[in-house]
Amino acid sequence: MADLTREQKLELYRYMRLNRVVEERLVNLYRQGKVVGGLYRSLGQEATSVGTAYALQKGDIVGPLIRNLGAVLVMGYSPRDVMTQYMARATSPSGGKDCNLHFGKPERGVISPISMLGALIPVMAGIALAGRMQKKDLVTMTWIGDGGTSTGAFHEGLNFAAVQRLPLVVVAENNGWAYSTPFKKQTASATLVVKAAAYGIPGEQVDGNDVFAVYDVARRAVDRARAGGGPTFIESLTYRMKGHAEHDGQSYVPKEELEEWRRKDPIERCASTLIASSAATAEELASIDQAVAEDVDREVEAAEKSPMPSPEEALRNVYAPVAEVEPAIVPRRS
Amino acid sequence: MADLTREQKLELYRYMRLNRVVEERLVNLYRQGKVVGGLYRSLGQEATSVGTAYALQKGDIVGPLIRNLGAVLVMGYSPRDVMTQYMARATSPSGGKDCNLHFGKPERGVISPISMLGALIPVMAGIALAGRMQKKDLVTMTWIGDGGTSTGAFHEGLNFAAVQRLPLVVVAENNGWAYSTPFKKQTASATLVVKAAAYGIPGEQVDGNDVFAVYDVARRAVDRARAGGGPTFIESLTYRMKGHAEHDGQSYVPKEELEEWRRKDPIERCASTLIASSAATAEELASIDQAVAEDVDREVEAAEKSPMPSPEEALRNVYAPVAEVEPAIVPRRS
Amino acid sequence: MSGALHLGGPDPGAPAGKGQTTYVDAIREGIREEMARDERVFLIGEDIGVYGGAFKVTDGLIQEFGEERVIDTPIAETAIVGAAVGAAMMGMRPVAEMQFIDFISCAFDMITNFAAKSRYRTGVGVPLVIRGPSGGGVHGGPFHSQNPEAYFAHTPGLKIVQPATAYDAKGLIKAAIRDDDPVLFFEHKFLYRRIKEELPSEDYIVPIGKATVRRPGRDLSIITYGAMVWTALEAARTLEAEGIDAEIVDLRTLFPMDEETVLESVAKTNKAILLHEATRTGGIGAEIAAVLSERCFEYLDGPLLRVTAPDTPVPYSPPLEEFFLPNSEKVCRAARALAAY
Amino acid sequence: MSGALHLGGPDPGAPAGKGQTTYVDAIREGIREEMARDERVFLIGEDIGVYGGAFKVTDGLIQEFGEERVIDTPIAETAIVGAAVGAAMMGMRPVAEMQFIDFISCAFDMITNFAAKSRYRTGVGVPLVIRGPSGGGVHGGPFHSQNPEAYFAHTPGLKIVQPATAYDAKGLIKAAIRDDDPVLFFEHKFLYRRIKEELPSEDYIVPIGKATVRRPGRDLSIITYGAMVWTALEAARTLEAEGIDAEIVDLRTLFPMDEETVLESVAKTNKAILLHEATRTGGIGAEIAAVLSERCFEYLDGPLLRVTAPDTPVPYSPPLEEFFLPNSEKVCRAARALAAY
Ligand SMILES: Cc1ncc(C[n+]2csc(CCOP(=O)(O)OP(=O)(O)O)c2C)c(N)n1
Ligand SMILES: Cc1ncc(C[n+]2csc(CCOP(=O)(O)OP(=O)(O)O)c2C)c(N)n1
Ligand SMILES: [Mg+2]
Ligand SMILES: [Mg+2]
Repeated sequence: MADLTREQKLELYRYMRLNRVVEERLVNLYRQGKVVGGLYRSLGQEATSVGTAYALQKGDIVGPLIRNLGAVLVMGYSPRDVMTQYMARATSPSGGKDCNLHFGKPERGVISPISMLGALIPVMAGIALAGRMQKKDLVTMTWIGDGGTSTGAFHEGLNFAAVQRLPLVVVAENNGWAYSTPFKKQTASATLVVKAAAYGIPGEQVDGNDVFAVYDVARRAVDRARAGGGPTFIESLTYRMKGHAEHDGQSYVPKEELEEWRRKDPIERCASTLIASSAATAEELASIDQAVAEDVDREVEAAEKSPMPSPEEALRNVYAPVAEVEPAIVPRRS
Repeated sequence: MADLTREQKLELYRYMRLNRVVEERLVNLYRQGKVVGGLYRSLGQEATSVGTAYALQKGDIVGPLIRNLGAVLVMGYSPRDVMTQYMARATSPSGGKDCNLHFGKPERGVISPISMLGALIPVMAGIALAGRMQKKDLVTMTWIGDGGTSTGAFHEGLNFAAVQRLPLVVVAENNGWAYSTPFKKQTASATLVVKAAAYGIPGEQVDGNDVFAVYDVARRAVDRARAGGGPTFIESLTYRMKGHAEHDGQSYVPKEELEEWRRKDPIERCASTLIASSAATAEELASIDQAVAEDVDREVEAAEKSPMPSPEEALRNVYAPVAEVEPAIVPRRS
Repeated sequence: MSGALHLGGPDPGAPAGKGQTTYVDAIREGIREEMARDERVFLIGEDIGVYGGAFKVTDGLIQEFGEERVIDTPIAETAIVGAAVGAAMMGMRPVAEMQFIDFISCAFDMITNFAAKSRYRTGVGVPLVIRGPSGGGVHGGPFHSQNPEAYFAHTPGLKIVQPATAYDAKGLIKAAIRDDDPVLFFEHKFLYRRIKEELPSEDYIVPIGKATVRRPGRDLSIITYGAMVWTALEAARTLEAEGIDAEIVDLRTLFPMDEETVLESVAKTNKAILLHEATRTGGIGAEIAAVLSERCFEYLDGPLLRVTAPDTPVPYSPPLEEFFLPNSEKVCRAARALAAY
Repeated sequence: MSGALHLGGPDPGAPAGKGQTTYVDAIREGIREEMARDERVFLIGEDIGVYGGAFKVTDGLIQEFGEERVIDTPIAETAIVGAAVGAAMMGMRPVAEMQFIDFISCAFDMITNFAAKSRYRTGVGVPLVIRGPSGGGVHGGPFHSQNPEAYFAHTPGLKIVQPATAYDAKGLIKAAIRDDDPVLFFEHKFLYRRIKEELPSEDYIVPIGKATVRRPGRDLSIITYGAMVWTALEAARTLEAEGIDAEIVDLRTLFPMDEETVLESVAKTNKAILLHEATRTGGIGAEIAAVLSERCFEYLDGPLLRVTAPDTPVPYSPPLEEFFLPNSEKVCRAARALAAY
């Protein structure tokens, strides 16, 4: 964390708090039946999303998964964008066409995932490839769960990125579970980080609940990518403190494990580090929390006011308007 | 090779010679326009197919690829089976429905590949899984090229087999090329064997042109699998001495590389080892060659006499005869 | 999609009466019975064990049959189907679950090239069942609402079934498990807990390859399957009040299709509506239209009208999805036009 | 499949006359011209660089445009298409090759879920072309002979084209590359070196979404595409001698289909044969039948007859494959029956 200013450290704290508060509000909306469909939490994993994305710079592009709310916020989308998505509103980034964190545009620095796990990795490799062809100073980053590393798309995408030495940072969030499936049923390897060797790329493992450590590792990987050193595979050790989605009571999770990890809460840890290193006082952090809470409340209000899409929108935007197709046509000779 | 008797060593030699002679005859048939479609050689790779398959015992099952002619012969299919396949005859194992080495039956110890590389690996894992459920003493073995290791199916299948600790031996034949694609464009890893770590399984690398070394490594892996130790990933270092198929002049291959590997010919090496260790005399080996040549000539003759399938066969065997479906039907209540 | 569902018999809207079995329970019962009668049957998929599956279709089965026969896998559809194919070649009877049927796209090669073609190429049959929740109406968005059945109905070697009732759900899953060829079993998630009926206590199957007439009628035939059978029935009740008597054919098996039952119905009514929830172009409705215009041309007194979802992905937001999905009103509109034709 | 191919103009059986361009060269020329005029265009696939592709479609392009724009990949169709999707989102114009179109099954998820739905879900277009050799007649067996176009014609968001002539091959590949949406370009390997014609020197494209009438006729319409256009023309010559005047419609674009041209033809001839090399059930012919029986019912004076491959995998052995493939004799038989109807 050598190269972080006090302001930046506080910003990391703020983003993690924002991540958590947005989700807390979403839970309220969910309980009120205002969220359409499922709600996916990242409680306890905020340090990974925030710390990794924070290592990027303007112009870089991420491909988040549904638990990477923190990364989406760091990339500049607003809580309102997220709320309107979850409430399926016309004003949401996807206009109500798709759910939760399924939104993004290259020019906004975010590529929307599809639900099929692993699929983002080849696509992000393609983003990086295009960036290189376009002579852009562009680093790409994406995330994958312990479960997602078992997909063929993960393997094909990362192998291709490695062969091409593309500026792609892949962050494997090892939170112990894939829905109800424990790590040991997902892979026989002791860790995820060892998988980096298969692709001949550097692998690093990090305490995923220590936002500053996460930032450092991610920053090294991003710098390497930017310098032409190719992909890095990072395993972030963290824990899924909630069920797969709100409906899942995670009865299959050992209580002790949850207890143990509750004590490792990334936000509390960040706070105590900041206070211990006297980078901030408890009061300062409290006022950040205060400000975040107020911001988010305003955003919820605005989001709730926003309209549902009009039905006919369902038919729009399957194809580009024909106009966009280049004209130059010579009729076939008879 | 400690545990090999003199007879077994000579048998290994014989199978490699058989592998090569069958292909030489196929080349003649190909030049005479009697082979339907492409012809795929395993020239220079005979030690890998033969040495690995030879480590299996009766009841074990292999899933060969199109260059694993040697393995198919070791498993007990005849040269005639292979010739009739390549000539698309009615009497071929696939009855003319599919080409080259695309044939097999579990009860014959061979599972037919499909063309899509990697696909055999999950399927062979399933064979091994069934064997375990059926309390059979069954080890499975399959092969994959350096190119095939890039497929998602390879990754998904081997990861699953490892999690389940299935008796599956995967032999990666690193022959330097995937069609025209050199190893370095296939993966950024220095070797294939390092990929074993990603699955938490043992990996071994072997000189793929030394049939005795190949046998030893394969035997260790097979014994481990039979003892419940799960999958092993073997990298066999060898070289593709011909083009991808007969039509391919492999102009993209450096001549020196070919020269270098020609000197490592697995059959000649086996012969000199046998003679040096006075396990056999040059005369004995010559008479084996003689016998093999005569056998194969007879097989070619018989194969050429065998008929083409009758056209209507094209419509048969898409589904099981309805009779096979269990009857027990209670009509729907109205 | 329609909220209240009626298919004669007891009103499924009513609270589960004694002896009533829901669609989801019927599938589980069918699997349970087959696992009990045939030790070759086993289950493989993601979160199907301790968790009992995302929709609880396999709930309790790991407790009853053990980890050996209820296998939780990594997230790897190609491995799930591939392992099932291999086991099936060995004479086992695997039932593979796709957590949502949308993810079947990740096993497309294994299904269409390995499973479907094995018997033809090598004489090795693949008695495999692949099942999972399909369909919309629950605001699942583009990747948790698809109806991919038509992709597979173009693949010789596969059999495709889709039950509309609890009775058929149980009877067809049992038939699928006993079948010697690969069967794709498409469940409709909207029906899981919305319909129920009393099921016979004795062992029965619903034969693969047989359609059924859900409602006899004189004026026109509605050829459909899956959840849309309920939509058709709702429409038929409305139309009846208007003096239009619609016959409803539930295909149950989409491939190979029971052409005879379809032809018989249309030969009688001389008019047909082809109804499905999947998108329009290249859907099952197209195949039915081809069969009818080829084999039943003389009997047709009006155009064949398709009522389907439009050619777009499945949108997420309720107003969009309602607009997208076929419903009884859309069916009635087509039926009125056709009746007046 | 027919050996000699005629489509008016110079006899393509004759040795390549000066200025004659084969189907395979036409595709390469089209790609070359687009790469030259638009630096966003690049190629990605297996063995397409130094080797020039399994069928030499990209031969020489790496020498002309360099490794950066002609990318040899590992054996990973999901990575090939996925990387192309990402690059396309960034405004590039990737052209991805499937070494044989059969292997497109390994990228099915990426194509149908990522590429096809992106614009609709997020407003991000994917100007991507996926091309490769499809079709049989060369004894390639079950995995090197398939015609998978119908799988994709059921996927909104994709465009599907299949050229029958060298002129269209060049014009359509250029249109596909300029198109702002994902286009699947199915080449027929049997045509690569068997047909040739003189091509205009000036820049031209064949618009996506427009069918063409290859042969005007009065008695019946043969609706087809790809290599089967030649089979239809051969049949038409035979039928002409028997006094049956067949009109031949070449769809060129399969999805979205040019329904107007099809309807116009059948409204005139009142009878139609739906011809394709792909297997029967759920093929493109079914969709055409649905469109005709829905929008053209009043004009139909006879059943719609499908002439297609039967519902089996593609067999390898010559006698089996010849029996399997549609040919002009099978077309003539159907045409005679229909004409007499
Ligand atoms: C290819 C594919 N198969 C199945 C699913 C269904 N699914 C959604 S999330 C999930 C578990 C993901 O676990 P992990 O990758 O560890 O991510 P986490 O939920 O722990 O963040 C599964 C199985 C999917 N989305 N994609
Ligand atoms: C999934 C898939 N993609 C493409 C191909 C086409 N293809 C056939 S063989 C081959 C090269 C295989 O190389 P490798 O795996 O190293 O095996 P080798 O030929 O060297 O034995 C390719 C690309 C295929 N068979 N399967
Ligand atoms: Mg996880
Ligand atoms: Mg190789």
